[in-house]
Order: sequence, then C-alpha cells, then structure tokens
Amino acid sequence: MDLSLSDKHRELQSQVRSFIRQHGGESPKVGGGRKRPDRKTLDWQRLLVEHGYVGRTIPRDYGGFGAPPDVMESAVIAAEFAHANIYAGLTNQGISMLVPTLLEVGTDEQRRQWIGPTIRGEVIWCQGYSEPGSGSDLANAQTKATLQDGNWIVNGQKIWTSSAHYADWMFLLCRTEPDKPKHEGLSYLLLSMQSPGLEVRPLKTMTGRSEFNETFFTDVKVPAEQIVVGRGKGWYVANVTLKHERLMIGDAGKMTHRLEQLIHLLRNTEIDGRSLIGVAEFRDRLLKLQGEVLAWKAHNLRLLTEAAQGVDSGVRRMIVKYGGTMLGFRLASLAVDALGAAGLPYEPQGEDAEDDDATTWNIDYIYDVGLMIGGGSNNIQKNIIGERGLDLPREPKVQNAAAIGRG
Amino acid sequence: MDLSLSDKHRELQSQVRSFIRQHGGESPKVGGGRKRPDRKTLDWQRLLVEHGYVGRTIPRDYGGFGAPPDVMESAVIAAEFAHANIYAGLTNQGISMLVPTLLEVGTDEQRRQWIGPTIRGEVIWCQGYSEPGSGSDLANAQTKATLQDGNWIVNGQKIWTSSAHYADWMFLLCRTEPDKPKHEGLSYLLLSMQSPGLEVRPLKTMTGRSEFNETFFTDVKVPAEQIVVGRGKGWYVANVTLKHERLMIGDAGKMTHRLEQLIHLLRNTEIDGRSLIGVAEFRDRLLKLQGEVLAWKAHNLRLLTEAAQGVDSGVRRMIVKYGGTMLGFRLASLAVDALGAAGLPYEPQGEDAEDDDATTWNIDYIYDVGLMIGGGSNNIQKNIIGERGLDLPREPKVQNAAAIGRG
Amino acid sequence: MEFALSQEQRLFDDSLRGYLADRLPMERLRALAEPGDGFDAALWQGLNELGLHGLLVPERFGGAGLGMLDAAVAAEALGNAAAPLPFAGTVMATLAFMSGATEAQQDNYLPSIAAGESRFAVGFAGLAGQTGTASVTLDGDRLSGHLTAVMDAGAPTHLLVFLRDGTAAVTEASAATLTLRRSVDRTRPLTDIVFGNVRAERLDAANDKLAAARRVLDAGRVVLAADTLGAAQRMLDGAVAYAKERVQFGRVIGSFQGVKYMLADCVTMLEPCRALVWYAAHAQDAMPGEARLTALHAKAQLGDVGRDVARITTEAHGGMGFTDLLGLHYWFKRISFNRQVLGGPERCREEAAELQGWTLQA
Amino acid sequence: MEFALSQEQRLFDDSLRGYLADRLPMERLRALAEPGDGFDAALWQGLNELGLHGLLVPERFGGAGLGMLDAAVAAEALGNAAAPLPFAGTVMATLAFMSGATEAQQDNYLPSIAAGESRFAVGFAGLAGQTGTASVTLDGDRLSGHLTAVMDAGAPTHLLVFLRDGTAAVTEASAATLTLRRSVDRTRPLTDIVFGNVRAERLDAANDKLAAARRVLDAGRVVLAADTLGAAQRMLDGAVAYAKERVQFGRVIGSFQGVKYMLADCVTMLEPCRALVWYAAHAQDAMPGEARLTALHAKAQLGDVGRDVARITTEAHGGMGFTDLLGLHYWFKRISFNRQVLGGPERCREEAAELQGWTLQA
Repeated sequence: MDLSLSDKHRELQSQVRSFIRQHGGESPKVGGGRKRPDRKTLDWQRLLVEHGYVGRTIPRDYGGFGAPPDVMESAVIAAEFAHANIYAGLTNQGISMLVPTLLEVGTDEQRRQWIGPTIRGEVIWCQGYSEPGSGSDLANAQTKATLQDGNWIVNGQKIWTSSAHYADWMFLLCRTEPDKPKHEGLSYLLLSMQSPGLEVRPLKTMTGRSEFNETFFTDVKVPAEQIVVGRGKGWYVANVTLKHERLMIGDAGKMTHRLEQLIHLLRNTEIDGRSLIGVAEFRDRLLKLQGEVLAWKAHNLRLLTEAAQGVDSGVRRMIVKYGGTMLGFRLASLAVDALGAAGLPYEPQGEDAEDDDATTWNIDYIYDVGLMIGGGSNNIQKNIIGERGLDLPREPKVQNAAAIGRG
Repeated sequence: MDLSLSDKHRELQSQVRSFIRQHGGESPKVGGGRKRPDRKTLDWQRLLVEHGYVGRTIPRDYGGFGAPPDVMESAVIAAEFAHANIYAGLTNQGISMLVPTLLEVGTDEQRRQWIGPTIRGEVIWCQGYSEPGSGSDLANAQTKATLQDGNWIVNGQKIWTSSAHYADWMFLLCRTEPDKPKHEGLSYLLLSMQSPGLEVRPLKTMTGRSEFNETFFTDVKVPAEQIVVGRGKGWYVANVTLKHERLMIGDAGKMTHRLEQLIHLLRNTEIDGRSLIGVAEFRDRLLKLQGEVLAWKAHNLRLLTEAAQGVDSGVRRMIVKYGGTMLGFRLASLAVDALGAAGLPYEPQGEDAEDDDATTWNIDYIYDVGLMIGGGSNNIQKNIIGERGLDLPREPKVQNAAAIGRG
Repeated sequence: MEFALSQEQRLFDDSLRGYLADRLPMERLRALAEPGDGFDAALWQGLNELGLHGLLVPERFGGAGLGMLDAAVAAEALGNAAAPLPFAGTVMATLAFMSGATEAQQDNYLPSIAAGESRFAVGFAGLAGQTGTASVTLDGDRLSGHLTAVMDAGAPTHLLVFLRDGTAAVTEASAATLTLRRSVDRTRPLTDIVFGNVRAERLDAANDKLAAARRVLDAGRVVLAADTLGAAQRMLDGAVAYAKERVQFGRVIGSFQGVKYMLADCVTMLEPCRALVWYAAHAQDAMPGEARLTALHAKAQLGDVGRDVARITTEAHGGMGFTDLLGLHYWFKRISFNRQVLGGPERCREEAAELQGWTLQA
Repeated sequence: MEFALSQEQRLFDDSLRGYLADRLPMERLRALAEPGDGFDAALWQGLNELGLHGLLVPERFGGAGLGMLDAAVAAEALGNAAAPLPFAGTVMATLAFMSGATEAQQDNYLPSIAAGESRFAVGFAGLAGQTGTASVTLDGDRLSGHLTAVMDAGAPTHLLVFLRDGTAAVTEASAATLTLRRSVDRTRPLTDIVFGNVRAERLDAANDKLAAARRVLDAGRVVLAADTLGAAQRMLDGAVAYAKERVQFGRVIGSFQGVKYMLADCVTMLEPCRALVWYAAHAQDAMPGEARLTALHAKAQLGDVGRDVARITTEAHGGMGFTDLLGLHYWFKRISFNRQVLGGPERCREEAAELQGWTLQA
C-alpha cells in the first residue's frame, strides 16, 4: 500500500503542471454540454493529443502518443486537469467506446482510418444499439442488414442514439443472419450519418431536454467492408464496447465532486435562519453519504491499481455501474431536498448554455434515474453481478414464455 | 369514517371491563412463552370461553359462544384485555389455524370432536407442513402416507413443528397420491402425537433456544377417516390454514407496543450523560419508524373494517406479513442499537421464565429474521403480492430446470 | 367504528375521477404544461359544478360543509390526474376564514370561494419550514415585504399571507407584484410575491392565532400528502400494466422476479400510506389531540414513499419511462414538487420531534 | 501509487486463514462458545508462532514492527473464522504503549505482548461512546471505580484503562474484580470490571494525551470494522454456495432473480467496504489528516453494511439459516457485537460531524 507517486509519475505530474501553466489559457470551458466541438475545442484537443494527455497509450501509427500502458499516468493527468479546472479533452462515445473497441478487435486498416480523427475530435460517433423493442435485451436487435452486391442494406430503427444529431458516423448493431440463434445473428457495422435513407429525430426525455435521438433506416447502404470482426460477431463486439461504457458511468471522481458541492449547499442553505447542516436529518444523510463516497473512492483506487497490475477485477468492476448510479442518485436527492421549495424553479438552458445550480441538481436528480435504466438497467447489472460475478446460474431459458407469461 | 364505538360495542366494552374488574385477579401472567398451559391458565381459558371472550363467534354446538360474526367485537375485547394487561387467552396453532380451518372446510363431526377441546386449551396442536427439502416450496412435501386396511401409514420427516414437544395432536400435510401432479397429490391428516413410530427432536435456533422441533415418522398409523376434506385436497386445505397464519404475524398492536417501549428506551438510555432521544441519528430513526407504525396502525383499522363489512381486502391483506416483519425488525434493530454495548449481555431463560429487557430485545431482533423466513419467506410473500395481488404473471414453469440451473 | 370512505365519498371520488379522466387526457396536460401557470379555467369551472371549490365551506355560505377527509379524497383524485389547480390554496383559505375571520369577513369571502369566483394562493412567512426567503410586515392594514416559492399562485384572485406570529392578511392578487417561475413540475409554477405597502384585510378573530395558522398549514400538508398518494398510485398502476404487456428475453417482464418484486415493494410501501392519509385527514376534524402529529407524518411519509415509488415505477418502464413519450414524468415531478412545498419530510419530522419534546442535545 | 496488499501481506493472510481453517472447525467453535470466555489458549499459542501478537510491536521489542493495514488484514481473517481472541485489545495496548509509555515501560511490556505472554483488555471511561456506565479515578498510582461492557476481557493478564482526559493506566488483571457476562456472541463475553484502589502504572509520556487516546480508540475501531468485514464476507460466501446447491420449485434457488439480487446487493455493498477498511487502516499510519475521519466512517459503514449482509445472507439460507445447525449465527452475532462495542455507527458519525464542525442547532 503506497498512495504516494513514483518518481516517474511525479515527473509526469510536473510536466502536466507546466503544460497547464503554459497553455491553460487556451483551454475551452470545462463541461459545456454535449455538442459538436468548436474550433477552439478542436485546437485544444489536438494540443492534448500531441502532448500525450489524450490517447496517450494509443500507438503513434494510429494517431496516438504511443506511451507504454500505465493507467496510473492517466490518473495523474486526469487529477492535474481536474485540480486546475482545465478542460481535459473530449469525452464522447467514439473516444470512450469505439476507439478501445477497435484497438481490441479492429483491423489494422480500421484503426489507421478511424482512431486518429476520432481522438482529435474531427470525427464524432454515435452508438446504434438499443431499439424500441429491445432495451434491456440488446441481443434481440431487429434492425436488419442484408448484403446486396457489395453493400449492406440496412432497414429498421434505433433509439437512445445520443449525439446522433451532430455525429458523422455510427457504430451499429444489426441482424445480418436472421436464421441463426439471436446471439449469433448480429453484426457490427460502421456507417456514415450522411448515408441516404437515414433519418434522425430528437427524443425528448424527462429532463425536458432532447439528450437522445431516434434513428430510422430505410434501405441505407453500407459498404460491405465496414464491418468490425465479421458476420455474426456483432454480439461479441458490442460487449467489448459495453464493457467500456459501464466503466464510464459510476465514476468516483464525480461522486466526490458532488459530495463537496453538497456540503457547500447544506452549509449555505437555510430554513428559518438555520443552516441545513445543523438540521439533524440533513446532516445525518450527508454523513452516511460521506462514508459511502469514501468507500467508493477507495474502491476506485483499488480498481485503478488492479488495472495497472493487469489483474482482472471481476465482480469488483461489475458492481461499479449499479452501485455508482444508486449512490449518485442519493447524492442528488439530498441536494434537491436541501434546495427545497426554493430549488423547484427549473429552466434548463439546453446543451449549449449553462444552467443555474438548482436546475443542474434537478437535472442530475432526474438524469440519474435515466442512468439506472440506460447502459444496462439496474436489473441487468444485478444479473451480471450475480451470474458473471458470483457465478450463480442464469434464469433458465423458457420456450415461448411470452405466451406463458401472458397467460 | 367514524372511529368511535357504536352503542352495542360500548355496551360490550363495559361488560368486558366489569368482567376484568371482577375476575382479573384470576388471570395468568401475560406472555409467559409457549408451553403446555397449566391448571390456572386452563381455568382462565374456560372462563373466557364461557363469557364469549374466546371462540366468540364459534357455534355453541362446537363449544363456542355462538355470537353472530362481528370482528369489531373481537377488536373491542382484545383492546380491553390489552389495556388492562390481562391475559386474553391462549394463542396457539390449534386455535389460530386449525379451528378456523375446520370451521371453513371440516365435517360437522370433526368440528364437534376438535373445536371445543382445542379452544378450551385441553388439546394442543402442532403443524406438520415444512420439510427439510421443501421450505418455501410447501407443495413439494415428500412425507408419504399410503392407505393400508383402514389406516394411513405415514413415513417421512417434518421440520419447524413448534410446540410438537408438548402437543397432543398434529395437522399434517403429506403425499398420498404420488402419481398425481404435486399440488394434487397431497392430503391433510389429523394424528395423535402419541402414535407409535413418531419421534420428536428439539430444533435449536439462532436465538439459542429450541422454539421448534423436527418430527420423524416411521410407519405411523393414522385412521383413514382422520382426513380433512379428502384425498388430494391437502394443498387446498393447507392454504386455508396459511391464510390465517399470515394474518397472525405482522400485527399492528405488537408494533405500536414495540414503538412505545422504544421511545421509553431511547429516553432512558444514555451515552456520556446524553439521552439517546437527543442524539440525532437515534431520534431520526425513531421518527421515521413512528410514521410507519402510524401508517400500519391505520391500515389495520382499514382491514378490520373491511373484514367487518365482508369486503375482500385482497392485496391489502397480502402485504401485511412482509411489511409487518420488516418493520418489526427495524424496530428491534433500533432497540439493540440503542442498548449498545451495555445491551449485549444475553441470557435467555428458556420458555418458562422471563428474560431481562435487553435479552428480550435481542431475541426479538434475531427472531424477527426467523419471521422473515418462516410462514412464507419474504420472497414468497412478494410472489404472492405480485401474482395474486397485482395479477402479474407467475414465473414460467421450467422442465427439469434444476438440471439447467445447476449447469 | 368504521375506518372507510362513506358511500357519498366513494360516489364523489368516482364522479371526480370520471370527470378528470374525461377532461384531462395526456394531450391536454401537455398543452397546459406549456404556459405552465398551473391553472385551467375550463377545468376549474367544470369542477365547480362538481362542488369541489366549496367542499369545506359551510352550507350557510353556499358550500357543501364537508371535512378534510373529503378534501383528501379530492386531492388524491387530483394528484392521480395531475390536475393543475390551486386546490390546496382553496382548502387552506377556507379554513383560514372559518377559524380566523369575523362573521362579516366570512360573509364576504366564503360564498365567492364556494362559487369558484375567488382563487386563493396562501403564503407563509416562516411558519411552513420552506427554504427560500420571506419577510412580510403588516402595519395596520398595509402589507409590505416579499415571499418566495409560493404555490397555487399561477392565476389567483386573492393572496392570503400568514406572518410568523400566525396573523393572517388577505389582499387582492392584483395589488401585489407576482413573478411566476416555471417549476420542475411544468403544470404548476411557483411564484415570488412582492407587497409594496398594499391594502390588506387582517384576519384576527382566532383566539390562538398561531395554533389556528398551524391548523391551516397542516391541512395544506394533508392535501399535498393525498395528492402525492394519488400521483404515486397512478405511476404504480401504470407500471403494473406495462409489466404485463412489455416482453423482453421472450417473457412478459412482469414474470421476472426482478420486476415483480420492485412492484410488490411499491404496493407494500404505498397502501398503508393511504390509510395514514385518511387517518390524518379525519384527525384534523375529529381528533384534535392527534391532528398535528398525523399531519406531519403524513406529509413526511408520502414525501419519502412517493419518491421511492416514482423512481421504481419509472425504472420498471425501462427506457420508455425516461422519455417524454408516456408523460410519466408529469407525475414523477408532481411528487417532487409536493415533497418540497410547505416543508419537506426532514422539516416535518423535525416539527414532530419538537411537538413530542424530543429535543436534540448538540 | 499502489492501492493493494503487498505480497507479504497476502502470504501472511493466507497462512493465517489456512491455520484458522485448520484449528477452528465448526465443532471447535461450538466447544469454545460453551464456557464463552472468548479465549482459546491453544489458538493463541499457535497464532503466536505466526507472529500475530507482536504484529505492531517494534522489532527492537521483539515484534514484527508492521502497521495497521497488516492488523486489518489479520482482523479480517479472524472475523472470517469467528476466532475468539482478544486481538483488538492487543492492537490497542501495543499502540498505547508506543504512544504513551516511557522507554522503560515499553521495555517492560512490549516484549511480553510480542511473545504472547501478556493479554490486554482495554477499557474506556467515556471516550469510546459506548452505552453502559463507567467511572474511574486515578489517584497517584491508585485506580478506583468501575467499567461495564469491556471487550477482550475473557482471560486477560492485564487491564489498560483510558480515563476521560486520555490518561492511561495499566494494572494486573488479577488486581481487579472481573465479572464475565455471556454476550449475544457466545464466543466473546463482555466484562464488568471493578477497581478497588488497586496499584496501577500511569502512561503519560504522550504530549497530547487525549489525541493519543483517540488514536488508540480509532485503531480499535478499524480492527472491529475489519473483523466485521471478514465475518460478513464469510456469510456472503456461504450464502452464494448455498444458493448454487439448494433446489426449490425444481430450480437451484440461485437461479431465481429474487435470491440472485439479494446476493448481488450484498456484494455491491460489501466490496467497497473492503477498500474503505484498507484505506482507513493505512491512514492510521500514513495519513494523519485523514486518520480520524476514515476510522469513524469505517466503523460506522461496516456496522451498517454488516447488519444488512448478515440479515440478507441468513434469509438466503431459508429455514436452515435460522437453525443452529449451520452455525451461521456465530457470524451474525459477531457482527452485532462488533457493531455495538467502542461506539456504534450513530455515535461514530456523531464524532465525524463534530470533527468537521457540522454542529447541530437544536
């Protein structure tokens, strides 16, 4: 157990610090919603890639910095940017999900073609997984693609395609082998959002904003070679991608930040002149949450170390999404409760402008419910924890149980 | 809505009060554990039956008082005895479960033979339902009974037979039709605990006491006519009985009593000279529990009214056992937490003597976990609530799923 | 002893629910959410014919002269339909006039409430345990100061304000400056109010002003608890229906214990709350000794249980539940709104502790 | 940066667990529970050879000179095996001598602790936030008064007492009157101690006595948290194994989401607690600024999570879990015991609030 930094990492730390001193002024605002990156953001992103603060371990041939894998380095870099409140680079589904997927299972050509432009923010991706009929049951995707003289012809509908309204490309999970069992009938295609026959409609959510879209496919042509791994391997590829998504969510840094905001909020909110941190129930809830956040923070350090040591974290990784979203929701709950009636006014500014604090907390509160559902619902997570993590038997398969169930 | 008593009920109330003034001195101690009733208790019980404070609505022909059904009368009587802290009569499985069962589905002869002696406490019954292999899955009972020249020959094993060590008779759920589907293969027999071939062994539990027994059957003879309803009707009869058991548990009166004790405990327990009711977390937990107990108390009044009006309470009745045990456990949890280290000394006196307060709370705390499991576990209750109460589809049946499950 | 709704109450409930189902389909609700002033004149008129507004107004003033249990039944139906109407304000104003007004003032105001001509927003300067700032002074018949986050003030005709000491004052809404704020519940705004030395009528006929003010406040809390009960029940019914239809993994999702147990937990939490709301409402009229404690616990319990039911039932709808398409969120947010106004659960339990002398030692 | 157990720590853990599995089968545990003095001489000797008792004793006094993380690893293993030994007492006494004793006193006591010859029970008169009464006075070298509910005092050779002001005093166990009380955890008693003007040795070498006493107390709390972690993990592992074997309704019960989700919830609660215990233990030695807060939260978290895991895993065993047959209850009750001694979660969080200046306004 050693929570101090090695010489190598202290060295990196001072590099990052001097970079921030030198270039910090060019950084775009932290946060700023999900929208097409502007010029300033793209320039900054390129600067980060050049210095290896983004795509650090990605081989130079693919547009990265080519550093040897060392998660601790990424942690050091992230910490410095967070501490200086400087923009640490784009986070989008292309960078967080597709790039690692291509690095893991893509062809050399696909990596050369896509990874560089993606990490530089020049190409924006969206994810074509969920369908109205298959939310939790991803493997049941019905969007069809049939091969006709060198092209996949795609027909169907996807939902929850965040950023589809400004994305350039989509990674798509669709059914290419209708006769095979459902898990073996899927393929993973890459297609341009400019393709004729593709229509994107914004999907309004509980928050009142349109964070997502529905995407409709009518005879959309996709060149045959724009497939990852191969026919019928879509489920395998999709799971490689999902693994990375689930790690994105339940993030201890976010929780710690929320806890700090919450302490500030409770100190500075009053009822009849009493600061809420002096009101028993508010304080007690805060204390319980502080204990849990400390635990998740430490758990995160453990996962980080295991990643650095190449240890498979197993169930410890699988609990992160479920545990993290529930804790996040409870943090946001305490915040909206503390804001009370005065915090009910709600004016989301959409994705381009900043919301006031109360609205932000309310959006978090509502959006967290979405996080319990999206990216594998709580129940799906509990299946994964139980079946893959604790090796408990799966639900037995049932023949036309829908019928039985309905009966 | 009218929470006052009708003239008729006020009349009854004053009768009960004068009875208590007149005879209260003859009452045995309230509580006093589950043991064979002594002379004093039997005399008192007979007195209660004569006055119609026990078996009030049971026809005179069957040894009861023959009053017309009116749950509100029972409520009035119970309230008066509780308020005066006078023994309100025996509660055992014979009185609470078998008698209502015979009244509902027994033959006239069975009623004449058993109900009188049972409500007078002369005959003590135990319940032969659970088996080591079928706890939740009652219908899977494997104890066999085969008919041989006028007698059922019973072989097998039962568990959780409370009071078997001093009971005279048992109502037994056993398999008489091995070839039929499991729910249609059971019968409900009545047999003497004196029967040769029947062995009772005490079963020690977490509390350190032996509240239950295991009962072993080796070629135990039961006269053919000692069957309730008939061959293959055992599952139906058992459910009639269980309905009454589930109503027994999760009793709002008990909760209210616990809450009052808890308030007293928190006022009178100190850490470093601070009364616990002045310590934020203890007080907050007490307040939350008070709100929930108030809700269950009101819910109970509603169920009582519905019973009086002959309305089927449906899901409102089905939630009582699950909700009640969980709340009871949380009440006991707060008590043991308040007792703290000073409350850890634990000396259960067995069933015949009285325990000190701390031991009693600890026994409640542990025993409540047993209540979550016994009489239909929490999960079974949730199945009932979901399937019978909300009409959600059952788990689909699976062919040799045990095999699948294990795979 | 009968702990149940009367025949009349059940009939009233049915007619109310029938009317609301009829007049407040989802499209209408969405339309009302747009301006978001929380007032639907047509609905208000229609409910007037059902006698909603004069429910608690004594018959001699043209009302139905009914009690808080009837108000709770109505509030549950309104919450079930997410009806955007200032019902809590009407109830609180009626009780304020009955307990604190002179006969003349009652003659003046109660009939117009019963007729649905006056719509009251009731604001508390301090008493209610709300966050937000409030400082109001009453100098003779002149009202000055401001209140924030007042409910039911989307389109009021009158404002009724309680000062810290329990003194109440009535003024014309037009005399004050009202700033509407769209709340997280788009069907019901919150309003900031500024009084610039405006003429107001004092209500000081009550013997114990503070106690009377608290009774009015507690009545409002019971109404909000009942409203949340109705909203939560609506979400639960929706989730149960959805769980019977939606198929995933080749099975109706309601056949999975994962979903089934979520819904079983909801009904186990929610059903006893209905009895608590009835009990608390009845206590306001019939059991003075239990009135405060049960009102406080009803507001607190429903605030907490409502939140859990709202979240779990939304989860049970999967992605659909998170979209705007089903409109579930109108009820989700109504529950959030009700939780926070007139004192949240934390504050209500704090008052319950004070009431019972369970004082903290810091 | 490396947040993990070292190779040495894992080896120590393995040898400890191996030894305990070997020497403490269920029958042995049942046998020890009978007298219930919470001390197994044979086990104590054997663990001496593994270097358990001198774990924190500096090498120059014959110990291993290791830190609190090593102690936490050991405590988790002991909790996992429900080993009835005064380990917390040993750890607290060692630290008390290291921080508060003169060189001479250290020479006198530490080697015999390391050799397993001295067994300490540590009692707090007030500081620990336990229920029960305690009033002890130290007049010169004379100790008088009484303590209730002291842990690890089943068969001590010495008693170490902390007074409210942080002053510590050591005395021979034989000099005081010890009354053993069998606790809900039959493997570990609690003891009431009376000192009748007995000779005692003051430990007052610490600059800040109170701070030093708190560090000792917090170390004890971390040990108890780790012990509960081990016990809860044992119950969870048992429940998972049972759920894979037990068949009901023609299916292995672990294949039902109802059971599966109970166990998934347990691991989701418990696993981050392991990291918290490690972090808190490490903080005691390496991060003085975080030492108190993390110790308090570790004790509180494990108290609460331990209770939930103990209940849920017992439930998952069905009726068998409630019987004495599997002996599950030894761990269930160990968790209850650990929760209540040296200050329960409620009290620990209260201290955490004071530490951060989150003071209540009554």
